Amino acid sequence: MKTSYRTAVHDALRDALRNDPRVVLMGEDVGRYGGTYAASKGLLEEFGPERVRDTPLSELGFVGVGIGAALNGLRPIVEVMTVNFSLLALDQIVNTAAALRHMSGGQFSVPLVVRMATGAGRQLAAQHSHSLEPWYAHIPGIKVVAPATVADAYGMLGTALSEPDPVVIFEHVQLYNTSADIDAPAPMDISHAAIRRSGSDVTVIAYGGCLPKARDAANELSLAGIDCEVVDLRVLRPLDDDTILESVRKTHRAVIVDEAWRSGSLAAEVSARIVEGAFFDLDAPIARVCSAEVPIPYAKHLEQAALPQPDKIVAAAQSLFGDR
Amino acid sequence: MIEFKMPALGADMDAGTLDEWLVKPGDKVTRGQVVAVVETTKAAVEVECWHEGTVYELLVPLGETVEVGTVLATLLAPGEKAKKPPKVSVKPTAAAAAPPPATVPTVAPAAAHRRRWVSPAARRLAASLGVDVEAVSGTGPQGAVTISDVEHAAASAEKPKTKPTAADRATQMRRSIAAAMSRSKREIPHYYLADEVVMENALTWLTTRNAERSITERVLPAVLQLKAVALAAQRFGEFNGFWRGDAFEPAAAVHVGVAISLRGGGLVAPAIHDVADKKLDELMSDLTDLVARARAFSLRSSEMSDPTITVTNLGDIGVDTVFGVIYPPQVALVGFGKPAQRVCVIDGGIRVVTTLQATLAADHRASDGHRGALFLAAINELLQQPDVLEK
Amino acid sequence: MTDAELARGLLSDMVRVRRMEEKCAELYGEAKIRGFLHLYVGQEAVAAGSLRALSADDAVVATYREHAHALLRGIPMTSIMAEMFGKQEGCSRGRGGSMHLFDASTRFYGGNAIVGGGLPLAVGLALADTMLHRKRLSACYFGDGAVAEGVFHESLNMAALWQLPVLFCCENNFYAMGTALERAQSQTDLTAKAAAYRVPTIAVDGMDVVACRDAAQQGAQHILNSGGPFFIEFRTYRFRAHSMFDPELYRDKAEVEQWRKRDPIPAFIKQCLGEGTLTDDDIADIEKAADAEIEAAVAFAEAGTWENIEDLQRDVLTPAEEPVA
Amino acid sequence: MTARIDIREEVLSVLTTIAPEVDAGDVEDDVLLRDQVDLDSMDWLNFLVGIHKRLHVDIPERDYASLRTLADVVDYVDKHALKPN
Repeated sequence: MKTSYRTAVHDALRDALRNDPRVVLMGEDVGRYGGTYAASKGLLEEFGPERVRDTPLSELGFVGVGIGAALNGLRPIVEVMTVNFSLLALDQIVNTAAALRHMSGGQFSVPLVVRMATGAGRQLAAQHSHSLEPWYAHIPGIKVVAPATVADAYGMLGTALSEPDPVVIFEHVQLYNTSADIDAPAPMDISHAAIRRSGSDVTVIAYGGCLPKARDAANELSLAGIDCEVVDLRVLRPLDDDTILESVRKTHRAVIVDEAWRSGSLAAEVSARIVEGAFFDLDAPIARVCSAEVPIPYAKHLEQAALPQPDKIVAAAQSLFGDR
Repeated sequence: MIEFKMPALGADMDAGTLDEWLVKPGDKVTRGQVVAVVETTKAAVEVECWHEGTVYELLVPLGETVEVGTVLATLLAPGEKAKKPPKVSVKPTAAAAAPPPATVPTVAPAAAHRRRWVSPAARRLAASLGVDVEAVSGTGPQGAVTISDVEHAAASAEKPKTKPTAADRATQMRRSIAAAMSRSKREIPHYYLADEVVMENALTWLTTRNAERSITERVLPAVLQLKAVALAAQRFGEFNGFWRGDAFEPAAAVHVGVAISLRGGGLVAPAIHDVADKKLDELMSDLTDLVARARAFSLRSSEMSDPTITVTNLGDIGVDTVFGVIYPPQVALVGFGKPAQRVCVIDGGIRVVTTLQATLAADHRASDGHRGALFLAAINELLQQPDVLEK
Repeated sequence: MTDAELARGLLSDMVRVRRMEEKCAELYGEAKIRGFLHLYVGQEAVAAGSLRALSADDAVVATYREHAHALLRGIPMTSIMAEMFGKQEGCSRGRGGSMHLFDASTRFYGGNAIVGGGLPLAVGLALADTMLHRKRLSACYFGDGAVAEGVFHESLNMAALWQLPVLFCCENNFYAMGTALERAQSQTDLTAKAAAYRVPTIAVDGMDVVACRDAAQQGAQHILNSGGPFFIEFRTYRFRAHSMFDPELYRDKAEVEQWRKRDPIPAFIKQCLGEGTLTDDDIADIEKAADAEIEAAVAFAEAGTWENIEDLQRDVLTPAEEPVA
Repeated sequence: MTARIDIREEVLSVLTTIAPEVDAGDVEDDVLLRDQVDLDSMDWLNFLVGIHKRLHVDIPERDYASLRTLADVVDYVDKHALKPN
């Protein structure tokens, strides 16, 4: 049976709340409203307003509250609705959650999970469409994950909750309506990248909302005789260098797809690591497909033009083959 | 045993392809004899041998592209006896790895001093297969050599070679020029000087001289310029020679490279030898011959490899002043602009005379502006005395 | 201004907004308008009444529920509609959409889609006016949800501390998206929060357009006299969902029905007919004019053009040759 | 007239050996030749030497300056070559 990404997130939250009484879910409209993306529908009824807690629009405050609660025996899942609003809470995430263990000399770990939606594609314009997860991936002291599949949407949350340190989960808005057959939902690791498609000619590295686009591009490239290996980063911090480098050593070519802007992006980091770790295996320059360096515009055709698309990935991959 | 090696026919040449052997084992070779034709990015060049002897063994088969310095043939010095019978056809590269370095059909020789674009993985593979990447043509992004190019090269090592097409040559030449000029601008701290030269004396003298002659014996003003530069370069040795390693090596003779633009684009600057010692008529005939052969892509190795200083004359095209880019490893380039009537103050009076701008682009590592100014002044001075140039 | 003129103006403003918003809902269904669409239906009396108290060169900062404010400050409905269609004839060139209407010529500093984001902006506008000795005010519209943001408190504090001419217009529709006021606020009397920063306040029935006008006039007058800020809590209600994506699980239908009985437009019509300030013909004329305006606006938007994709990266930074205010 | 046409063809033939990229059909009679065709002083000299050899015309130094267009050269050849020596 098909399960949607949205349902997988929902079931993961429900099972987390069922399995561990210390788990609480808090955030804007997670309760009565059922979650902005309907991921927590029905949870208020099952677990009550103590454990499924609607917060005021006070992002800095309630993320900080989550940190305090995590320090003191709870296992909070804080939902910040979207990455754009998370900027209001950035101080608590960066200056407190990420730094606390280190600056306390290892005394205080923060077992906190922060979830948020990210990404563009729904014509929400320049204040609701950005992909700022590379900023989070810059910060030591947190783990950053980006489930791109239904199985990961379910399985990464539970694992994140079992971590002793803060984990930030990015769910791309365009993924909620995707669905897939999964057998029994199961915990998924949050330390490795995954090979989503095996191939020999070029490694296409993507994560989150770009993974389906990378897969589409790979299918199209296969018709042109280019056999793509698709790597899903899954974990944006710490990066799984081994999987990335092993794939590039095999294919000798890499295209990195990242919905964030190219300058200072995760794509830049991955690219640098490939050059550091597999330079002598490269048979072509590294190519990147990222968003145009512009705040995401409202008009649909402009928004689509600003974002990575399968045809751009195809073109980038083909450019690595010269005139063969 | 004398080793005859692939000569470096210019700063931008890394390798050459053997087009033709003009000798065979057992032939006697005299000093300066043309013994082979080598295809470079710029031209098919006749290569002279500067040793006297008897050809013992030809080591590089036709069509093979080899690096500069590779032994092409061995010669027995006069009186020398062979110690063992010659092998049939051995492959001689410096590295001499077990599998012979392969070459590829339709390969134009490697471009230039700009490092070729070879993917890191292709470079490593080539090393392990013993393939000379410099001889592999690239089909990857931006023409880079890729793994598959190296594999093809290794697989088709035995296939015969075909000559580069004109389009290949143009592309290769562009790359050569790009490489040499980039290297120049990257490495050479140029300084530039200019001086106005009154050409009245020289041109009047030349017109009179030409009036007495048939058109076939006529001499162009460019020849006076070449001679003046050569004579001045003899006196100012720091502009005549090469910067190699970290030091200037003065040249004994003055071989003036003449910048010759090719129809359809491209440029070569082959040398006229011993310019300072030649009379004007001889220089004129050398120049005519050189231009014709340059445009026919038929130059000799020594012409390509040993200019000690270069002269460029863009005055013909109508520009007033040319500031050149030095051709490494040379250290100076003299430019001449268009002769035109200009108002000058001469001996306290105002006169309309024909003048041109002479310029010097020089390597500041080898010389300084003060000496450069004196050098340029000497050229100017010589151009005022055409009869001195005649000698 | 006679009572009849004022009544006609207020009613016309509310009707224009109501009809435009209803048209937007329709167009959203046809996928002509996309993204988030937050409608103002039910709250018309607040914008219609309060904006009438402002002078032409006062500034307005609004939220993502700002179509009414944009229209009533004088942005033509044509360019608002074109913006929502994403056409380059739109007031933000199609770059902003429904949530980001901007217009420099009317000093409309836009729809801001980050809750509370407009508050400090308005304080800054007022700071500049004070320092540059201009006699004008900056009106800042925001919802009850914004009151929970830290920046609300920071902004009120600075406006009061530095005595800046800001008219804080809190449109309390009792829901921060889906969270009811009493579940988000320990103190539900929002004027008390402003009072804590020593900002003079008034609370007013946001369903009564005349009361809204009077309150805003009082606030504007206070600012003019004192130079310092003023805070108005408009108690109002939105009849439609928070946005087009909202299943409205958080409030009772009965509650919505109760408020609908207080719809500001029929209420004001009834009042005017009763007082004899307007006739049935006047009302019919107003509705007819609004319909014609909307028809023209939709036609304009339909006829608008899509910006060239080659221009995607324009307006990221200011070109060197462009003067900056 | 026939002679003139022949001369013109010969002159163009000399020109295209110097400048092979030139299409003889495109050369205009009354436009400065060195503006139409990329010829430096060496090319120009070779061109006139070619005329001299092919058409048996001597071109003394003093006449150099008067030869500027194709028509000039054709006229010059026409006048001087046909004269018995």
